[in-house]
Amino acid sequence: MTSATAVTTLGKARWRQLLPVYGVYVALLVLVLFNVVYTDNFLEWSNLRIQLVQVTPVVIVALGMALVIGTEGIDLSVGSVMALGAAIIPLYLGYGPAAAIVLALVGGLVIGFVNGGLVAFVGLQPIVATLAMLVAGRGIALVLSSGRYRDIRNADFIEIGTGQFLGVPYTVWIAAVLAGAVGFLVRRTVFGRRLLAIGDNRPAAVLAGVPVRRVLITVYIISAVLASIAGVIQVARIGSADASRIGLLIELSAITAVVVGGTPLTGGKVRVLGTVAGALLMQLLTATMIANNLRDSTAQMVQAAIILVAVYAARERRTR
Amino acid sequence: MSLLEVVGVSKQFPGVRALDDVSFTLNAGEVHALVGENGAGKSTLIKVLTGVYRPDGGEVRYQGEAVSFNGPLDAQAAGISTIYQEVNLVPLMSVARNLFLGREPRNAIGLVDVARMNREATDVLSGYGITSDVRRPLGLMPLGAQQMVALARAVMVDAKVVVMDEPTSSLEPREVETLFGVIHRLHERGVGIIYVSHRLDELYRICDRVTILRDGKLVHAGKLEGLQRVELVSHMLGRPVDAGRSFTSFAGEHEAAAAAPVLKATDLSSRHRLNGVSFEVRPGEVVGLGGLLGAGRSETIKAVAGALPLDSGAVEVDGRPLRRPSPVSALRAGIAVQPEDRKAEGIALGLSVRENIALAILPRLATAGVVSERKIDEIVDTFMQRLRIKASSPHQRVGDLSGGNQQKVLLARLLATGPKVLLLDEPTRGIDVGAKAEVQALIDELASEGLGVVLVSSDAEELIEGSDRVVVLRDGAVVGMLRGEEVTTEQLMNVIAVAAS
Amino acid sequence: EDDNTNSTSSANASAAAQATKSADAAGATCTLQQFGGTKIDLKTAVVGFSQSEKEANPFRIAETQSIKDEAKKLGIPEANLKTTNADSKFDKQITDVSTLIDQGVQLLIIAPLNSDGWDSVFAKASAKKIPIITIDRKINAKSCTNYLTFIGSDFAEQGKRAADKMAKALNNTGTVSILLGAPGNNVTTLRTSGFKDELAKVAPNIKIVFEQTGNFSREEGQKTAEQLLQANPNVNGIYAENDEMALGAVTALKGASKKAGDVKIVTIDGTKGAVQGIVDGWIYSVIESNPRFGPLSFSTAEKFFNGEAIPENIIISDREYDSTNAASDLGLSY
Amino acid sequence: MTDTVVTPPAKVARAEAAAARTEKLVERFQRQGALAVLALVIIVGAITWDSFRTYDNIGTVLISTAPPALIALGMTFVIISGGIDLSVGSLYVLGGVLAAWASQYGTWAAFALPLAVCGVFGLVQGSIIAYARLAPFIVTLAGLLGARGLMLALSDEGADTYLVKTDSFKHFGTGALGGIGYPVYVVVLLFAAGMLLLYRTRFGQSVYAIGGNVDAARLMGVKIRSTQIRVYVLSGVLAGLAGAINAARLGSGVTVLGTGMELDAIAAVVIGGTLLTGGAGTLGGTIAGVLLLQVIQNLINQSGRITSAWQTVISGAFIALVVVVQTYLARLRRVSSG
Ligand SMILES: Nc1ncnc2c1ncn2[C@@H]1O[C@H](COP(=O)(O)OP(=O)(O)OP(=O)(O)O)[C@@H](O)[C@H]1O
Ligand SMILES: Nc1ncnc2c1ncn2[C@@H]1O[C@H](COP(=O)(O)OP(=O)(O)OP(=O)(O)O)[C@@H](O)[C@H]1O
Ligand SMILES: [Mg+2]
Ligand SMILES: [Mg+2]
Repeated sequence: MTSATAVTTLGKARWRQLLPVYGVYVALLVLVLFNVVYTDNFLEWSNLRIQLVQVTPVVIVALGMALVIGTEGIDLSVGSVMALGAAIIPLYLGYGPAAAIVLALVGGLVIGFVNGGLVAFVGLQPIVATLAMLVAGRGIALVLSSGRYRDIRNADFIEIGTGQFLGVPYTVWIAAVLAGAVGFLVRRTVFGRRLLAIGDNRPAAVLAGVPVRRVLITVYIISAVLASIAGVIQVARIGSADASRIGLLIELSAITAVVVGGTPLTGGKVRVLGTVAGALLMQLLTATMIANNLRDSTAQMVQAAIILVAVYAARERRTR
Repeated sequence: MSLLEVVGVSKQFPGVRALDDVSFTLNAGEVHALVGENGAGKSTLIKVLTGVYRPDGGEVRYQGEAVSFNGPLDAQAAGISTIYQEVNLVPLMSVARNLFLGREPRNAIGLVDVARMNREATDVLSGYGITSDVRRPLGLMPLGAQQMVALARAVMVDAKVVVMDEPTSSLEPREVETLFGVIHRLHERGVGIIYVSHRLDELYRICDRVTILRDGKLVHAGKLEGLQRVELVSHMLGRPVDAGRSFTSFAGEHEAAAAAPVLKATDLSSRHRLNGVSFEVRPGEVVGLGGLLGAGRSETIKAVAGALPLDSGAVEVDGRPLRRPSPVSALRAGIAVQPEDRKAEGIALGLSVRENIALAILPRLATAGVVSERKIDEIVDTFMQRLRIKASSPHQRVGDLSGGNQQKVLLARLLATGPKVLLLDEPTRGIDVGAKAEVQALIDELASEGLGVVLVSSDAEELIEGSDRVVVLRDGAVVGMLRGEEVTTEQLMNVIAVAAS
Repeated sequence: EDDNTNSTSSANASAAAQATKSADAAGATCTLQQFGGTKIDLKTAVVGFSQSEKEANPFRIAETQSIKDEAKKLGIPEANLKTTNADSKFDKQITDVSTLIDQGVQLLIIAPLNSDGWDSVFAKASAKKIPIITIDRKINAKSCTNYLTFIGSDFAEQGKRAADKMAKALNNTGTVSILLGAPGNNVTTLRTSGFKDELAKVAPNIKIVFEQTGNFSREEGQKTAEQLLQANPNVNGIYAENDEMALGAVTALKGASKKAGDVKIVTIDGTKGAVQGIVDGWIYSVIESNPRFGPLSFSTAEKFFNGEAIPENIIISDREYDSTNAASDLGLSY
Repeated sequence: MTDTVVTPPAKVARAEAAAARTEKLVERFQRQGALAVLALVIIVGAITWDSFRTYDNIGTVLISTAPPALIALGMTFVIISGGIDLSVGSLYVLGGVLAAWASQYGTWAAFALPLAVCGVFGLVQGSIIAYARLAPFIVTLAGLLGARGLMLALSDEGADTYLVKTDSFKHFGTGALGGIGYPVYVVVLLFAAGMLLLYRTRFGQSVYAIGGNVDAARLMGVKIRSTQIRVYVLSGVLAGLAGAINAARLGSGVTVLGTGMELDAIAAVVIGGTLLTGGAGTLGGTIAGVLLLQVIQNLINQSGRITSAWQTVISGAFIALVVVVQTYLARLRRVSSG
C-alpha cells in the first residue's frame, strides 16, 4: 500500500468516526443556513427566542430520556408525568407557587419510583413498565383534575413561564442549567459511570458490585422529575393546566431528539449536548415548515426523511 | 495442491494492525495449529478466511481459486465450517433447533419436521456424550455442553475444512477426548482442520503443522514435529524462554495453616443447584474447587459473591458474617469475583479499559459523588503496567481488545478493589501461554501477600498445581477434600469416581 | 387564585339551553311509522349515549353533563342511561356503540367522532329498529333509514359568521391567519371552507397569509400562533377554529408584546374563557357552538315516539358574542 | 485420607421428582399465563353482567378484535426478531383509505392496493433496518410519520373520505357466518398460517435466531437481512390488510383512526408473553393478549358508568398487572428449571 492511499483511508476512517459525533451539529448548521436564506425574519432575536422557548419542554424531557436510554431502557411515560405535574399545580396553587411546584415534582418522583421499581425489582422490560404508566399516569392526572382543565391566574407562577433574565426567558435558563447538570452527572460522577456500565452490560455491573437497582430507580426518578419540571413550565407558559393534552406524544419527540443526537438505543453511551442539538434540530425543522406554510402531509413526510438522514449520519460504524 | 491458502493478507482496525501481510496454507487431511499470543491475530485471520471480515489487502484461495466469501453462509456453502472462539449459538432456542438451524429436516410439504429433528438431534448429540433433553433451551446447558453442540453443528455438514477457534477452552478432559475422537475421524476423511488453542499439550497430540503469528505478522510456519516446546513458545513471545520450567507458573505451597479463615462458607443451599456446601479459605491459601462439568462450582462461586439467591447458608469474611448477601455487600466485605463468562457477565465491552478497571471502586475515587480523573488515571496506570495490559490507550474500547487482554482488564478491576478474597472462575480460559503464566504467577503472588483465593479451573493440571487444597463438588454438594500430599490428579479423579458410584 | 372555568350556573341553565333555528320545512321528515319502530316510554327506556372524546374540554364536559342532567330530570333511572367514551379512538366508538346495542338500548344518542364509517353500526341498529340521534356532528347517511335525525350547529355557517365578523373587524382590508382544527376532522373542513368562501365574497381585500393546524388545543394553538407571529409580525386578524386555540393565540400575542386589540381574533365555541377574553379586549368576537344537547335530544325523542314527524336536520341557533354583549351574557357561556 | 460427604440418594431422588412436577406445572401455566388471566376475566365478567355473556356481545368482541389481532400478528414476528414496528397504526389508516378508494375498481383492487402499498412501506423500512443498520424503533417512527403524511396527502389533509363503492367488499366487512363476522374467520386462518410459518418453517426459525442472538445467527449462516426485511414486509402487509378489512366494515376510508394503535399492539404482544428483547414468544399468547385488552374494554362498557378518566387508569393498571404476573411466572419457571 502506498503512503498516499494509507493517508486517504486514514482520513476516511477519521471522518467516519467523527461524523456520528458531529453529524447532528452539521445538520443543525445546514438547517440554520437554509433558514437564514429562505425564511423571513429568521435571525431576529424574537424569532430565535420563540424557538428556544418552544423547545424547552422537549429538551428537558429528552435529558431524562437520554439517561434512561443510557441504561438500555426507555421511558414512554414522560408525557403522562407532564400531565400529572400539570394537574397537580392548580390543586395546590392556593398554598403558593413554591408549594404547588414542589408537590408537582413529588408527583413525578412517585411515578419515577414506580417505573424504576417495576424495572429494577420486578424486572419488567422498561418499554412495558412505562407503557403501562403512560396509560395509567394520564388517567391519574385526569382523575386528579376531575377531567377538566384549569386556568391559572397566579401572576407569580405565570411569571416563570413568561418572565426573563438578561433578555433570555427563565424557562430557557432552566433548560440550560438542567442540561449542564445532566452533562456533569454523566461525565463526572460515580452515578454517571455506573449508569453507563449498566447500560453496556447489566450482569457485569451486578457482579462488579454496582448497586444496579438503586441506580436504575434513580435514573427513572430523574427522568420523571425532569418531565414534571417540563410539565410545570408548560403550564406556566400557556397559563392553563390541561391534563388531557399536555405532553401528548412528547415521548416520541424526546426519543427522536436523543437518538438523532447520537445516543444509541442500545445503551452504554449518553450524549447530552447531542441531545440538546437533536431537540433543536427537530424544533427548527417544524418551525421551518410552519414558517414556509407547508401542508401537514408534506411536513410529516419531510420530517420522516430528515429523521432518517440524521440518524443515518449519527450511526455508529463498525468495520467489516 | 493446498486446500485453503491465504496470501499476503492484511487487516487494519482503528488503531491496530491485526494482520500484516500474513500467508498461511492448509492442506487436505492435515490438522494445522494456529498459535500466537493473545491479540496476535488468530481469530481475525479466521474471520477473514470465512468471510466475516473483508481483508484490506491480499488474497484467499480455496481449492486453487481466489475466493471472496460474502459472509459465513457463503463459506459454509463452499464447505468451510467454523466453530468461533466464543460460543455462538442462540441460547433461547432449543438445543435441537440450534443444531439444525438453517438445515432443518423438512417433510413433504416443506414444513420443518420437528419430531424427526428432535430425534436426530438426540442421536447426534449422544455421540458427543450429551444426553439432556434436546427440546430444552440451549442456554440452560452448561457452557461445555454448548461447546459440544457447536462442534456437532460444525461437523454435521460435509465440510472440507473445519476451523476450530479454541474449542477446548470450556471443555472437561473427558469432553476433550470426545473432541479429539471427532478430529481423528475428520482427519481420516481427508478434511483439513485449523486448530487454535493455547493448550500446548493438545497441539502436540493432534496437530501436524503449525503457523505462528505475533503482533499480526507471520513468524513461523512448518511441521510441528521436531519443533521444541521452548522454541514454539519463544516464537510466540518473541523472546527466548528458559527450558525445563514446569507446566504452570505456580510456585507451590503457601504457608497458611495457622491463621483464622478469611472466608467461611457454611451450608450454602439453593434449590436444585447447591446442597449444603461448606468450606473455608485461610489468608494466603489457594483453595481449588474440583469436580466435573455441572458439579456446581460456578454456582458456589456466585453464591459466595452474593449473586445467587440462597435458601439457606452463611458467608463470613474475616469472621464477620455478610448480612443480606448481595454483590454490593460482598464487595464491601472484600470479596472480588471473576465470573466464568467474561463476555456476558465480566466486562462492559462498550466501555473503555479505564472505565472498566475503575468500575468497582468508583466511590473510592470520588469525593461527594464526583469522580477524580487523576485518581482514576493513577489506578489504571498502575494496573495496566502490573498486568501488562496491551491496549492502544486506556481509552480503547475493551470490546476491541484480544480475549486475553480482556481477561486482564477484568482481573485488574478485581485487584483494584483491594480484596481479601478472590473468587476466580476459570481465570486462564482463552489466554495465551505468556499471559497464562503471568496470571498464574499473579495468583501465587496475591496469595503470598495474604489474600484468600478460590480457584475454579477445568484445566485439571492448573487446578492441582495451583491449589493448596481442593474441595471436590458433585451435584451441588461437597463430596470430598484433598489436602497436602493428596492434591494430585489421580486423587481428584478417585474422589469423583467414588462419589459417583 | 385560580378559578374553575366550568360551573354551569343553574340560574342560567334555561337561558343557555339550545334553541332550534330551523325545522327545515322543506327537508325530509321522519315518523315512527316510516321508521318502523315501536313506541316506548322514555321514562323506562334504556338509553345509550356514546361520547367521542374524553370529557376534558368545556365543550365535551357540558355536552355529557347536559345529557345526564336531562335524563335525570326526565326520571330515567341511572342504570338505564348507559354511557361510553371513545377516548378519541374511532374504532373504539364503533365498538362502544355495538356494545350499547348488544346491551339492549332502545334509543341511541351519539356524538360522532367522524361523519363517515358508520355502516356496521347502522346495519346492527336498523336490524333492531333502534333510532339514532346524532348530536353536534352529522353522520353522512340516509336519515329515517340509517338514523333518525341530526341535532347540531351548522359548522359552515359558523365559519361564515366568523368571516362576517372578521370582515367587520378589519374594515375589509388587511391580512388574516387561520389556526386550523385537527386535520381530517369535518368540523375543521367546514369551518375552514365556510370562512374562506364567505371572506372571498364579502371582503376580497382581506388576504389569508397563513394557515396551520393547532389541533384544537391551547398548547399547540399557542405554539403555532407564536410561529405565525414571527413569520407575519404585522398580521391583522387571527381566525381560530375553536376557543382553545384562540386563548393560546392570546398568550402568544402577549408574549410578542402586542396589546389587546392589536390583532383581531375571531373564534368559535363560546367557552367562558373566550367570552371573558372579549371582556378583556383580547378577542374580537366569539361565534357560539352550543353543546347543551340534552333537552333538545330527549324532547325530540319524545316527540318521535309520540308519532310526530321529525325533521332530518335540527339546526340549532347559535349565539354570538362581541363587545356589545360579552359582559352581560358571560353567564350563558360554558 | 479424604473425608467424603455423601447426600442420601433417596432424598435427592424424591426432591427431584417433586421439582420436576412443579416445573412442568409452572411451565404450562407460564406459557398460557395470558390465557389463564383471560379465562379468569371472562368468568368474572360472565358472572357479573348478564349482557356480557350474550351471543351478540361475543360477536361484537370478536369482530372488534379482528383488526388489532392482525396488526399484533405481524408485530409478534417483528418483536420476536428483536425489532419493533411503530408504523403499523399509520399503515392501518393508510390501508383503509387506499382500500376505500380502490374499491371503485372492485373487491380485488380494494385488497390488492393497500396490501401492496403497505407491503412496500414495510419493504423500505426493513431494508433501511437491514442495510443501514438503523434502530428499528427510529426507522419505524419515521415510518409512522411518513405513512400518516402520505395518508393526509391522499385525502386532501384528511378532509376527503372515500366511500366504499363495491357491495361485495362492503359485505365482506359486515356479513357474518353463524353470527360471527367474516373477518374473524380470516383472522383465525391467518393466525393458523402464522403459526405454521413461525414454528414450522426455516424462515420462522431464522426469526427466532436473529432475535435471540443476532451475532450468533450471522455466524451460523442465517440470512439476517432477508429475514429482517421479510418480517417488516409481513407486518406492513398485515397492517394494510387490517386497514382494508376495517374499511369494508366501516364502509369508508376513515382518516381519523389509528393513533396509539402501535402501542396497543405492542402491549397485546407483550401481555401474550413475548419478550420485547426478542428471541422468544408465541402467537397463541398474542391472541390471548389482544382478546384480553378487548374484553377489558367491553367490561368497562358493560358497567356503563365509569368515567373516561377512570377508564384510562384501569386500562393502564391492568396492563401493568398482567405483565407483572407474566414476569413473575417466567421467573418461577427459570428458577425451577435453571
Ligand atoms: N472488531 C475489532 N475492532 C477493532 N480491533 C479489533 C477487532 N477485532 C480484533 N481487534 C484487534 O485485533 C487484534 C487481533 O485480535 P484477534 O482477536 O484476532 O486475536 P487472537 O489472536 O484471536 O487473540 P486471542 O488468543 O486472545 O483470542 C487485537 O489487537 C484486537 O484488539
Ligand atoms: N448435562 C446437563 N444438561 C443440562 N443441564 C446441566 C447438565 N449438567 C449440568 N447442568 C446444569 O448446569 C448447572 C451447573 O453448571 P455450572 O457451570 O455451574 O457447573 P460447574 O461445576 O461450574 O462447571 P463448569 O466448570 O463448566 O462451569 C446446574 O444448574 C445443572 O442444572
Ligand atoms: Mg481469538
Ligand atoms: Mg462453571
